[in-house]
Amino acid sequence: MSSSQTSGKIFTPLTITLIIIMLVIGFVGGYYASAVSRPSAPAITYTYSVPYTSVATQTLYIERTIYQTLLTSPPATTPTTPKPTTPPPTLPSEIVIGMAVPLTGSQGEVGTAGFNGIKAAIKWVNERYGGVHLFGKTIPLRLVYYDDESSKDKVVQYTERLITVDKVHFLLSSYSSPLVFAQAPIAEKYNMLLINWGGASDLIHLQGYKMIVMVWTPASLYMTQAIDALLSVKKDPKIVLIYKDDEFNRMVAGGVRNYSKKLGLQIVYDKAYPTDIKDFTPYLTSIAPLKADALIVGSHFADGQLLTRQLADQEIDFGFIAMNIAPCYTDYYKAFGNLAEGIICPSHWEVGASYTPEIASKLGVEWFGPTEEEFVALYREIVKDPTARPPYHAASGAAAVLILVKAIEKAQSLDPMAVRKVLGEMHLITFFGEYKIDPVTGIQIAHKMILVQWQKGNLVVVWPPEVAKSKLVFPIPTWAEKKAGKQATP
Amino acid sequence: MDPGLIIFLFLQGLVLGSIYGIVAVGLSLIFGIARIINLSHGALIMWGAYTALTFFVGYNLSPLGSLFIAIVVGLSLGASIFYLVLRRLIGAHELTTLLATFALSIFLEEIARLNYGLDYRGFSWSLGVVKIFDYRLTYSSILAGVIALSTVIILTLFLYKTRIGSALRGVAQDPVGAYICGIDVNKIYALGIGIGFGLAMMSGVIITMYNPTGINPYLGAPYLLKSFVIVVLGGLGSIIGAYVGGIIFGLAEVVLFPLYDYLHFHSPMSMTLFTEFVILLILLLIRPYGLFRR
Amino acid sequence: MHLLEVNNVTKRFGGITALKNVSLYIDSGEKIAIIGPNGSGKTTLFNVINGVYIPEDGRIIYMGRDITKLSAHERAKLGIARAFQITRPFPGLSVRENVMIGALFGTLSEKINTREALKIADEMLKLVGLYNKRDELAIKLTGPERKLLELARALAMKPKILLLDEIVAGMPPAKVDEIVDLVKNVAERENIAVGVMVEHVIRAVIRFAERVYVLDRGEIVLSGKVEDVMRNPKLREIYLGTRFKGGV
Amino acid sequence: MIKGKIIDHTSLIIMIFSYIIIWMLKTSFPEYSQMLTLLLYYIAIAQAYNIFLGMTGYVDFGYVSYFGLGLYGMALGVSYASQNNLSSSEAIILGMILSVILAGSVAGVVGGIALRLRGAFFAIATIGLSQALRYLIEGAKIWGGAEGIIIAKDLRKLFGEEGFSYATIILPDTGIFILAVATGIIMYLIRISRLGYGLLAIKEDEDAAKVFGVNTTLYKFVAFIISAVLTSLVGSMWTLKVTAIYPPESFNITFSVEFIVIVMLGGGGTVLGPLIGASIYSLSKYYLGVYLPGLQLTVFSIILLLIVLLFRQGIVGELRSFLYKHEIVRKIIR
Repeated sequence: MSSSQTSGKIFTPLTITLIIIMLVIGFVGGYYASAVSRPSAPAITYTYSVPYTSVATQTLYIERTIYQTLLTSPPATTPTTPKPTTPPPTLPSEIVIGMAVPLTGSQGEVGTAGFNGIKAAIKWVNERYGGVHLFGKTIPLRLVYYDDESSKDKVVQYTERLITVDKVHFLLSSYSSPLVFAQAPIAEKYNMLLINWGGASDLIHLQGYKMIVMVWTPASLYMTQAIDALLSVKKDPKIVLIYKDDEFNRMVAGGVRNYSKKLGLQIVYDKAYPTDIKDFTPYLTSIAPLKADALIVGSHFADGQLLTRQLADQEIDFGFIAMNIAPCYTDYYKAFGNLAEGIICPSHWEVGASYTPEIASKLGVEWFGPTEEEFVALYREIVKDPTARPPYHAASGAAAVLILVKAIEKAQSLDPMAVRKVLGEMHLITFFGEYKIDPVTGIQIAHKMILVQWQKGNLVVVWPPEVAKSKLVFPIPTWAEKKAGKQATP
Repeated sequence: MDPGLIIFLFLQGLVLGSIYGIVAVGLSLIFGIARIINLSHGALIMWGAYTALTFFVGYNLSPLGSLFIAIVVGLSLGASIFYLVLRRLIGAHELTTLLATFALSIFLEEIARLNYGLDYRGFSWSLGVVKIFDYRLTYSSILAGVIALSTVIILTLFLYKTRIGSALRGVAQDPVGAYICGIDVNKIYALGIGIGFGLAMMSGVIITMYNPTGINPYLGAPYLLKSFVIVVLGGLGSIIGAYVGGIIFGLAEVVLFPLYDYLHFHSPMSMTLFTEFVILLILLLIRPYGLFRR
Repeated sequence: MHLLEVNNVTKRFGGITALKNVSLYIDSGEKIAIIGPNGSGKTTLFNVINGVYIPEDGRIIYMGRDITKLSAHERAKLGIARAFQITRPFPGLSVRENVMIGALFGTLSEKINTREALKIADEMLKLVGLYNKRDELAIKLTGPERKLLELARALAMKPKILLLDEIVAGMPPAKVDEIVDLVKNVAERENIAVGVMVEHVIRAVIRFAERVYVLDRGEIVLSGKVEDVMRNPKLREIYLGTRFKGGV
Repeated sequence: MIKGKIIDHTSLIIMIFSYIIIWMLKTSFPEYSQMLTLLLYYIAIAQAYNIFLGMTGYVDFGYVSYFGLGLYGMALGVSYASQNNLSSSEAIILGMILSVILAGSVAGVVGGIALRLRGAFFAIATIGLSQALRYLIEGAKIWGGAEGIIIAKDLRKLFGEEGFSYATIILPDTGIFILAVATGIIMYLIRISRLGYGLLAIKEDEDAAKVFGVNTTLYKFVAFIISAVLTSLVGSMWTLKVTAIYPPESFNITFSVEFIVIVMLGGGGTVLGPLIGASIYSLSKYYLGVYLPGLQLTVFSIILLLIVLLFRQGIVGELRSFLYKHEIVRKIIR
């Protein structure tokens, strides 16, 4: 190394020129490009309401915000292949469902949960239900899957392999929005139906894809229920919103922002944090003096846990804490014990969110699939753990299978186009909740989030009131009280 | 801004920086002695965190006890990995050992995944808090900082005051010369890599003392990335440099954040991290080989 | 005008002064020797001349042009070639490619393409007697062969000045004569000035050089015709003196 | 530019022949076309990186930045074109130009600053770059910030409903193939040229190279820029395939490591190395994923370790120096 002295010229004319060019391009180009590339969001959004019949008898309205850009882009046409009336000469001996799913990598945990739910649902269809009823026969389902390692390269490869080599009849999506984005063009190319149970971003469905159907509630509606719940106990609350800077949580935060603006609520702090955050203390010191009533967090696993830990250490109290994903898992309570009391998690479904055939018949909507107890039992068989508690990702995966099976039966066809058409019109209730999509974009419009809260060591459904098993605890015990052993008791 | 907050943030920055520092020290040490860029450092940190978790949940052993287990396991793991794999690669191009440690890191992560699953685990270990004006600092995180600092001091004393320490430094300077002087170079390499691995696993335990949650098989990657940068900042191969680099990073995080928060940046923490990297690049312009290296 | 002039050059490393006010010159086609005990600054002097180090003080004039601030590769293009004391072949390349790199980046660099460079390389290898080993990897050569490779690589640059750093150290006497004759012939044929640096093999110097500089602790203490310097008692003192101080 | 006996250029012929075979496989087995495209993608990036890493021996951990800037260049170009009603071909060309400008200028700055460092120092110093870019984009919210850029709809608008498959599959696949061939040829031309010999000399012994007249600073810089620009072009094609890009993935350091692994697996500085390395890496990962889903990485790490122990200079590199005495080997394996 000693002789490197002579090469020590830093600011040669070349580097200086390049640095200047770089700065100019970086700032001017960056500013300009950011101005053009941002989706023209709130200024020209168009809101419409979809009449929505809730689980209970009264009719609610779900707010949908669709970007203007979608409306001006060429309208996607609903596939209109005529339904075959006669059975094809040879029916396959089994219906093959394909899936590239992250079993390892950053999305591994959730991917695995969904994967197990899907296996449980397939088991139900094959063993309890007897198989798919098609032209008077019953045909079993078979799942072909690959581990996509949470990587875009792999998901592209395996999606094509599933379609072309394994010749699957239908595809289930991967988990997480970026991966679904990557596989969508491939599915579209082969006109393959893709049931999206894992990518919550609304934007996937606003790109003009015709063959993607969403199972669960889109991200922008994740936290709106939480705000409703908050309003039911506290007038004019001061809200603190922090969220992880990723596609999913950005949509969640956007939903909260729009909804509270509409209701005239006050968000006193609204900041994002990077995905690999290691310390929340700076955020907390900014938040603490605001003395807000509610904390809404768009989080995943590690960051959600870290935030809880540091909130408890700093003893920054809120009457209402709602947090994505992390608290919905039992690991959360295992890690925090009593400190988890009172934390609220918005969820697509939880054990105890009693959607039953009775509710379905009361609403006059068709019921399909196992009951909740059946599903939980099957899930426990699959994961070989008699106490396992399926998270909502598992239920969502299972619902994808059930919806697909029902649509095949209704269409009496294995043609993806025909099934897609049926999916656009179908209205169904499974144990996961309601299913109905916007026929053009494939966005879910009927499924509704629920809120669950940790109360006395259990995750209890507290919202909406129709399906609630317990009352919402507000304000939740302070951190000091929780450390002393106080629990959230309704 | 009230003075209490400033003092609190300063202390918090010191604690955090101290942890960043100890995470980086192992990496720097292994490079200094054996010229190996240890890409498996992150995986070892993750194993340290799992050690703390396993012993806390299974045997109710506090992370303080796990520290010693982690060091012993790390030492023996490092030495055996050296004799099994790395010994054959000493003297090869730096890239070759890079590949080997990359493979090792995948292997370690996969073993953890198969063993523990992908759940984000955590445990509650609390020693109470100390109040600094209106803010609180947990004793466990202060302890983590103090242990990190004392480890660095002990390590420095070990390297500069003992016979084995000087043998380690000798090998780091000139393996051939050390060999001629009658030092068993292979043993010293094994020891050095063992200490590096031990430090990595130990820093995993220290991380759980600061934050006992979010433990999963991919825990180590962000720490590895950060320690790379810290190590360059301090001067690759320098123990004290790595530690001081960590402190600089920790302080920068708490000092810059309020600024960007005040300026209403969308994600102030991202801008803070960005500024840290810019500081690094500027420093490289002035001192290409880091703060603590000539 | 001299081909190369070194005027009052000083080079320090930290607190140590490796060269102190050193001045010397070489004329075109002339052969000089620089001798001195170990640690006297000879290698540093060569490094300063060919641009590995930039001196703190003093100037280096080459063909009437001040090259003090030029970097090593620019000086190489101007015709200053160098063979290292501790041989530094490019180990992963073949012998032929090693020499070819010399030709490609030497004084001819802009005028020839790789094929012509290959021709020059073969020519040089024949000259030094390594042609048979042209396709070996350089790392597989023996010590003396590496010295020859150094020489061939330096000659392939078609230099105007050739700086030979301990080129004959550690060689059997017969071989030394052979190499010295070889260098002498080539140098005379192509009008190359040669600066040779030796420590102990004084015999080679006497056969070869026209003038001698004696370097001790970074300073030129003696210079002049070979015979004069050899007879000077001070030379003996320098060598013996250092030996008695115990420095090897 | 290429003269001399045909046998001297065997490695180039082998390489082009392999590309043709891959392309023929791709057209005759459409069910494997994505797998083969991915193989070509790995080859193209490895070959581009080889120009810098393989030839000079400098490791750049921040190399993914240039790939990421390529992604961003194309995404920005496409969304700009879509909003300004440019034609589809203008959009693609604009995207590629932006990619090249972005990657080239950033590589220029980084090269100017960091190329003074050597070995591991350079390697680790460059890590900061990719992260700085990522956090800048996220924190300052330029280029859409963490929202990333989603271009599926823009592509639909530019290419029309029918052209969408063409834009997201056929066009990028062909582009990646062309880039794979182009980077291979460029690499070969560099390898046999003055630049190549200079770079090899730098790799072997930088100080000596300088003394023998190699303008090391310039040569390293040139190789760095060429390499970065080629990588960014591959990135720009990749954007069209994934249709949505986000900063954390675009600047993920794991990709850098992956690229390094591929180059070193085949043998840095060899013309055929990236071809072999990418094939082994990509195919073994693919088939392990097919036959051992869930366990593929465990097995893969062991295979990787064995290859490292058995072939210290990479497969092609090790073969070449092992069989160097044989003239035919020297000519075929480069």
